[in-house]
Amino acid sequence: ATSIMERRWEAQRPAVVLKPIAEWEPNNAVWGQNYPREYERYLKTQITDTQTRYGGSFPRDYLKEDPRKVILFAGSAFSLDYLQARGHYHALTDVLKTKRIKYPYNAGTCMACKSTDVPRLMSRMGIAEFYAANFHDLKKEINNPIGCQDCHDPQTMSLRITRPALKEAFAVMGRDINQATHQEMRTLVCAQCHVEYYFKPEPANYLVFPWKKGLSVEDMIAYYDEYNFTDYIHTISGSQIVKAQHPDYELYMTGIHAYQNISCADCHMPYRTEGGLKFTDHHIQSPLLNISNSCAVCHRWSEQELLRRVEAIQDKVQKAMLQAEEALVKAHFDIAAAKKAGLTDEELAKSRQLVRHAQFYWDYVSASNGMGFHSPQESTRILGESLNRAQEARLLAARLLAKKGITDEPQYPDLGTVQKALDIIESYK
Amino acid sequence: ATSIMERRWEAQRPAVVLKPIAEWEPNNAVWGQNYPREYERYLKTQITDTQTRYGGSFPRDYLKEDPRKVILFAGSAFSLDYLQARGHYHALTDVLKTKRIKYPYNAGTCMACKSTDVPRLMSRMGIAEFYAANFHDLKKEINNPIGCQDCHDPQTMSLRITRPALKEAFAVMGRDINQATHQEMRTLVCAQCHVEYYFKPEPANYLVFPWKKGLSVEDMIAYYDEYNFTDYIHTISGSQIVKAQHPDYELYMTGIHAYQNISCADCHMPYRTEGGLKFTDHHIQSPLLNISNSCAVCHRWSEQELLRRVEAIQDKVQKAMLQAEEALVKAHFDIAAAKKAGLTDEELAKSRQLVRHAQFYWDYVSASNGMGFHSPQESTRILGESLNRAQEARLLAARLLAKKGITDEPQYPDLGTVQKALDIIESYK
Amino acid sequence: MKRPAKYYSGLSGWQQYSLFIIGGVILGIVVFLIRISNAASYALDAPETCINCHVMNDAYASWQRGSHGQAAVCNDCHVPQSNFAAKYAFKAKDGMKHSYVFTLRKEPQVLKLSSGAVGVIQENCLVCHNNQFAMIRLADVSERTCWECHTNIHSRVHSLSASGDALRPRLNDAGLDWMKKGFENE
Ligand code: HEC
Ligand code: HEC
Ligand code: HEC
Ligand code: HEC
Ligand code: HEC
Ligand code: HEC
Ligand code: HEC
Ligand code: HEC
Ligand code: HEC
Ligand code: HEC
Ligand code: HEC
Ligand code: HEC
Ligand code: HEC
Ligand code: HEC
Ligand SMILES: [Ca+2]
Ligand SMILES: [Ca+2]
Repeated sequence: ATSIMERRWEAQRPAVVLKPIAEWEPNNAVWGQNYPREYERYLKTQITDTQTRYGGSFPRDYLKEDPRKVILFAGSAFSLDYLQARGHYHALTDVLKTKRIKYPYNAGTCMACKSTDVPRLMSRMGIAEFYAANFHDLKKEINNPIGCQDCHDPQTMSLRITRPALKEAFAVMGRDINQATHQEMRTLVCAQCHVEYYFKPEPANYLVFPWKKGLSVEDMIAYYDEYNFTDYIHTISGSQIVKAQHPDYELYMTGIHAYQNISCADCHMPYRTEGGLKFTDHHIQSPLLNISNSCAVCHRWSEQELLRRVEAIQDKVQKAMLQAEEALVKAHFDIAAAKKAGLTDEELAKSRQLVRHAQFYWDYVSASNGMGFHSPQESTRILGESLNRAQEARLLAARLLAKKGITDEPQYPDLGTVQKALDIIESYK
Repeated sequence: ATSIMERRWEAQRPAVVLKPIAEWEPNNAVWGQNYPREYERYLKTQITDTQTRYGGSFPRDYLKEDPRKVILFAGSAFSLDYLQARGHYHALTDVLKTKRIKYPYNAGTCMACKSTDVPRLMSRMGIAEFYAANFHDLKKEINNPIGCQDCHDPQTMSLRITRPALKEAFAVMGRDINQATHQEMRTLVCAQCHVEYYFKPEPANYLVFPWKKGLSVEDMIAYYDEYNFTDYIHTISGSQIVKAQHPDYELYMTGIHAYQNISCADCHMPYRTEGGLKFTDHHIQSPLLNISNSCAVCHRWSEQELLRRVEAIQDKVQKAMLQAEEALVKAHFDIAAAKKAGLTDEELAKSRQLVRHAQFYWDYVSASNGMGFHSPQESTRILGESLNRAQEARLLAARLLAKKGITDEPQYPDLGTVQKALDIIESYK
Repeated sequence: MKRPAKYYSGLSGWQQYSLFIIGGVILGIVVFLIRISNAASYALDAPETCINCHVMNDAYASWQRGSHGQAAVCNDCHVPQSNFAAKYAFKAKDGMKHSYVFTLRKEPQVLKLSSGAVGVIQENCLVCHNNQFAMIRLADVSERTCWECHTNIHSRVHSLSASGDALRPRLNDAGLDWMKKGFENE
């Protein structure tokens, strides 16, 4: 009973601030002195050995798991190195070691979402200057992975937007991000990074979220078409590809949880109560590793039931994804065969345009994290649209090939391993 | 404690019953004397002027709304007359007047799901004999539309299965329907009729639900392939088509509501209170016409929010459905063109098989009521599978046509009205 | 699929009475503890009793703002109403378990009804709402609970952290006055 009494006081204990935090403090450990609970949990994002069916914190190798992806990214560095995200603690290490970084110059923009040093540097250098800087120069000033500074105001600890790209994207849509509610902020801090982006050429490598026409896959590709933006020319088919990058926020926005105003933090950072103190779990990870705190707050089903449902949803998305992928890979080879048979770029333009779209639709889901769970129906719908475009491209190519007297289906190569796929690409260079 | 409750129910029930009901009483008005509240609400299923975006009780004309359906059903009576379901009260009238009934003989099976006279006749004649009888003979003994007798035991008023086909289908799956829980019964009474079925040739026109391998679309078409079952040969493409008919229960079973044990009755027969008395609303209709009782007790969102969400789900399903439909219609014409160009049935077999499957997948969603709401993700997934098969069939056809020197896309006719579509079919006869 | 919702069949008579006695004895002997933990209030039905433990705060807040804040108190639903002995035996068993878990800080973040509790509550819904035809039929059913549809009894969201502290009424001070002074001096 003594302890019952003690624990009653717990509920009334005020939080004490030990030490003011400097405006641009990048060091998470410094913040951690004041907020040890949050910091301790944050440190858990170091863990890299958890695994769920489609996620978890181990560095899953997308290319090895499915070498056809190597083909789809032929012409881009994603065909060389593409891992699934792991914890925030590793963000800096991982961007430093990825083969996607170019030498001797790489856009500074690649640092924009990887470190708490970024807001400080941007405020010192200027935004456009930061993006235009050489990544390899910035490295010297960047030492801390993603952390407190990225999401919090050091004075009040309230959430704040530290990345200009999101503010600017809102402004372009005619919205003022300062009007966001508290609940929206619990999503928007994530939307600073977990979104589709591209580097605008002018001002140099300027980070932009392509939301001007809207967040849907249809709106985005229409935007890229209007600006005639292309990430790379596909080595095999010659199509102008836009690589989608983690449109997590955008896909989530079409789902039932966003519709019901459930934020990223509700699932990925559920509240915890320890000793009567309520705090936010800063161990950001797959919620499937913490179902009882994360989902069961709202869903009174058993953990098993929740897990089974999520996996059933994801299995369907994966099946639809692989189906679209199959058609897409073949479409690249079909167009290549047509090219080889002597068809002109003009004659091939329509198929290539279809493939450009098909691949962006596919990638909108594929590059999104969570294997479609964030919006189950929209994911399978988008994959159907992707499939249709890929198959239409193949039909056009087949008819063109026929014009040159080729009526058999092209031979599709064995893509059993990453190396085989890379060799194939080499042969098309 | 369970038995205390049972006794309470027993104690209260006789107080309400004025007049015992005969074992096979088909007349709803007679039942209504004892249960006026349920009967009055049941009578509301006469209403036929309500309308929602995709449903409602008015007799929506599927063919007029989308004349391409006429083409898809070329070779079957569904191309002549195909309306959306309306209230149970009209079931008998509607089956009597549909152009799908043949003269002078039509299988008695067509009566199986339309009247409360059926259980009585089956118990008198025998099950196989009922199915084998001539519809036009049965008519004389059948006077009452769907009603109380179809779902209730007249003595206890508890739910019971009156249609042998469902019992038999459970037995084939190795399940005993008598073990169903009360909550399951609130779905299974509907699953007596709202399911995919076919007429087994032996014993003559025997009603069977094709669930032996399972309820999924994959399982069903595998079943039909194994039994080599075909509803009709498609007039245009010569494919062997299986028409799917309202697999409402099957599609629902893959959805989140079934997963959470929500029954058909929960949404379509929500509780209603009148004068402090809570009873089951027997006005079975679109729940969107009664959102506040039907959805809002579980989902405490506004009616507007619920409606918007349902419509958003349905819009996506419709879009995917029309996309698959477009490919499917073209596939029929592509195969016809190949046939005309002199390709043999053997050469065309593979495309036709693909079209058979594509159309069954499409119809599994299209013929299901509710425009996919019962299982949003599964609906768009299935439509993607349909699309893929239709496009693969077109690719094969294009390559075959090329072999005959035809490299242009076939000309697709104008299908603007039902009449135009019918004329096209005529030209292929 | 659903959590098993067997009716709370009660402990056997023997268990009921011995639990009742043990519970009583414990409460009877440790007078000091009773005073400092407001234990006397546990024998009564006031909802404030339950929030002696802050672990119950969310349940309290959501009850108070739910549809029954004005209609029923915790024990109307959570304790068997069938007879005096059953009621207090259940309370004693429950109370002991709760204090044990709470004191050892073993409480989970998201509480769930124990399987025994489900039937007790379902029965209690009927105690008040028994005069309606269809509900009696529903009550025959052990696989489905009223609150599967009526999700607003507490609220949609269940978690120790779900309700802000502000929703919790101030309790009488716990402990003895001199103890409080002692702490204030620190
Ligand atoms: C309703 C709960 C919910 C919401 C809201 C939600 N997520 Fe998720 N998220 C999940 C689930 C479940 C997974 C799948 C995890 C798995 O497969 O292991 C997931 C996966 C992820 C992953 C991949 C995790 C891994 O293990 O690799 C990322 C990144 C992610 N979500 C980010 C976000 C962002 C950003 C938002 C908001 C824009 C968001 N999520 C909103 C539940 C949610
Ligand atoms: C400053 C940019 C940034 C912000 C803000 C951000 N993320 Fe991330 N997130 C990343 C990066 C980069 C990674 C990948 C790190 C790596 O793999 O090296 C990542 C990884 C993740 C993962 C994968 C973890 C795992 O174990 O697989 C999840 C889940 C996630 N983020 C969720 C969130 C949520 C939820 C928010 C907001 C509350 C958020 N992120 C805010 C950039 C960010
Ligand atoms: C708008 C924010 C943003 C920008 C700009 C950005 N990233 Fe990321 N990056 C993320 C997020 C969010 C993740 C984690 C989610 C994921 O991997 O899907 C991530 C993950 C990564 C990872 C770890 C997983 C992997 O793919 O191997 C690497 C490496 C990486 N980024 C490199 C880069 C490079 C190189 C650039 C510049 C071309 C870049 N990032 C630009 C937000 C960004
Ligand atoms: C990726 C975004 C993100 C990062 C990184 C992050 N936080 Fe948070 N933090 C949040 C969110 C979201 C909340 C919940 C805010 C709310 O709802 O008011 C939160 C809440 C808090 C709070 C308020 C009390 C609580 O627990 O709810 C503190 C204190 C805090 N964070 C400290 C830190 C510290 C210290 C770090 C670095 C170790 C950090 N945060 C890193 C997103 C982040
Ligand atoms: C803060 C509340 C909240 C949290 C946390 C939450 N959900 Fe939900 N979830 C909802 C709401 C609200 C709906 C919409 C249906 C409804 O109103 O009940 C929903 C719907 C769902 C559905 C049905 C959607 C479908 O298409 O099948 C699934 C599955 C689901 N959630 C799984 C999860 C999982 C898994 C998690 C944890 C990773 C989770 N939810 C976390 C509130 C939540
Ligand atoms: C979660 C609620 C829910 C469940 C459970 C449910 N339905 Fe529905 N049903 C709906 C909604 C919503 C619609 C769409 C109505 C509309 O578009 O107007 C619908 C439409 C229908 C329609 C077409 C109605 C019309 O207006 O033409 C039929 C028939 C139907 N459902 C039968 C069933 C059967 C049989 C089951 C069980 C196997 C079932 N439903 C289970 C909600 C439900
Ligand atoms: C004996 C067969 C049978 C049973 C049992 C049955 N139905 Fe029907 N149902 C039909 C037929 C036939 C129609 C179409 C009637 C017509 O259009 O003439 C129909 C129509 C409907 C409609 C469309 C109403 C509208 O207004 O558009 C709904 C909704 C519906 N049924 C739901 C259910 C539900 C829910 C159950 C179980 C509680 C059920 N049905 C049981 C055969 C049945
Ligand atoms: C297994 C039960 C079952 C059998 C057998 C059955 N029906 Fe139906 N019928 C239904 C259900 C359920 C509906 C309402 C749902 C719908 O229309 O999708 C319906 C609706 C109808 C309708 C009204 C809507 C429309 O399509 O125009 C007609 C007419 C009809 N059936 C005729 C027939 C004929 C003719 C046969 C025999 C070839 C037949 N039915 C066999 C269950 C059945
Ligand atoms: C299509 C199926 C169906 C038809 C037709 C039908 N009922 Fe019901 N009835 C139900 C269902 C489902 C329940 C709910 C049973 C339960 O949950 O115990 C029910 C419940 C009842 C009850 C119990 C009290 C209540 O309201 O919950 C009575 C009495 C009743 N029906 C009378 C009738 C009468 C009279 C008719 C004819 C006018 C009729 N029913 C037609 C399906 C049907
Ligand atoms: C399948 C869903 C469902 C279940 C299970 C259910 N109810 Fe209801 N209940 C409803 C609906 C729907 C209404 C609203 C009726 C109306 O507003 O006309 C309602 C209304 C009520 C009302 C308000 C009546 C009035 O006079 O306004 C009470 C009290 C009630 N239910 C108690 C219960 C109890 C007690 C149980 C368990 C024995 C229970 N319910 C089980 C759906 C359900
Ligand atoms: C008896 C309870 C109950 C009834 C009645 C009910 N639902 Fe649900 N609904 C649920 C449950 C349970 C879920 C799963 C998520 C969860 O656990 O909250 C769900 C999920 C949903 C979802 C999320 C699925 C998605 O993919 O977006 C929607 C939308 C929905 N319901 C709409 C409706 C509509 C519309 C109606 C009425 C026609 C209805 N529901 C009737 C209990 C119910
Ligand atoms: C001594 C502190 C304390 C008090 C006082 C207390 N509880 Fe609890 N209660 C707990 C803890 C700790 C748990 C979590 C137990 C577990 O999940 O193992 C809990 C769980 C519960 C549960 C869910 C688990 C179950 O057993 O079904 C209910 C219901 C409950 N309490 C009701 C009450 C009511 C009603 C009162 C007042 C009469 C009350 N509690 C007073 C500490 C307390
Ligand atoms: C009208 C009946 C009723 C009253 C009054 C009531 N409860 Fe509950 N309680 C329930 C039901 C029903 C559940 C199960 C909720 C669920 O599982 O979704 C529950 C669940 C709980 C739980 C388990 C955790 C949870 O959130 O599901 C706790 C703890 C609890 N109640 C405590 C209390 C306390 C404390 C009070 C009074 C302050 C109280 N209850 C008043 C009916 C009631
Ligand atoms: C001590 C008596 C009592 C108990 C026990 C009780 N109720 Fe009630 N309930 C009431 C009273 C009184 C009202 C009317 C409240 C009002 O009108 O404001 C009510 C109203 C309701 C309503 C209508 C208001 C609403 O929420 O929509 C529902 C539903 C309901 N109760 C369900 C339940 C359920 C479910 C349980 C068991 C978990 C339960 N009740 C237990 C006394 C009780
Ligand atoms: Ca991961
Ligand atoms: Ca209708």
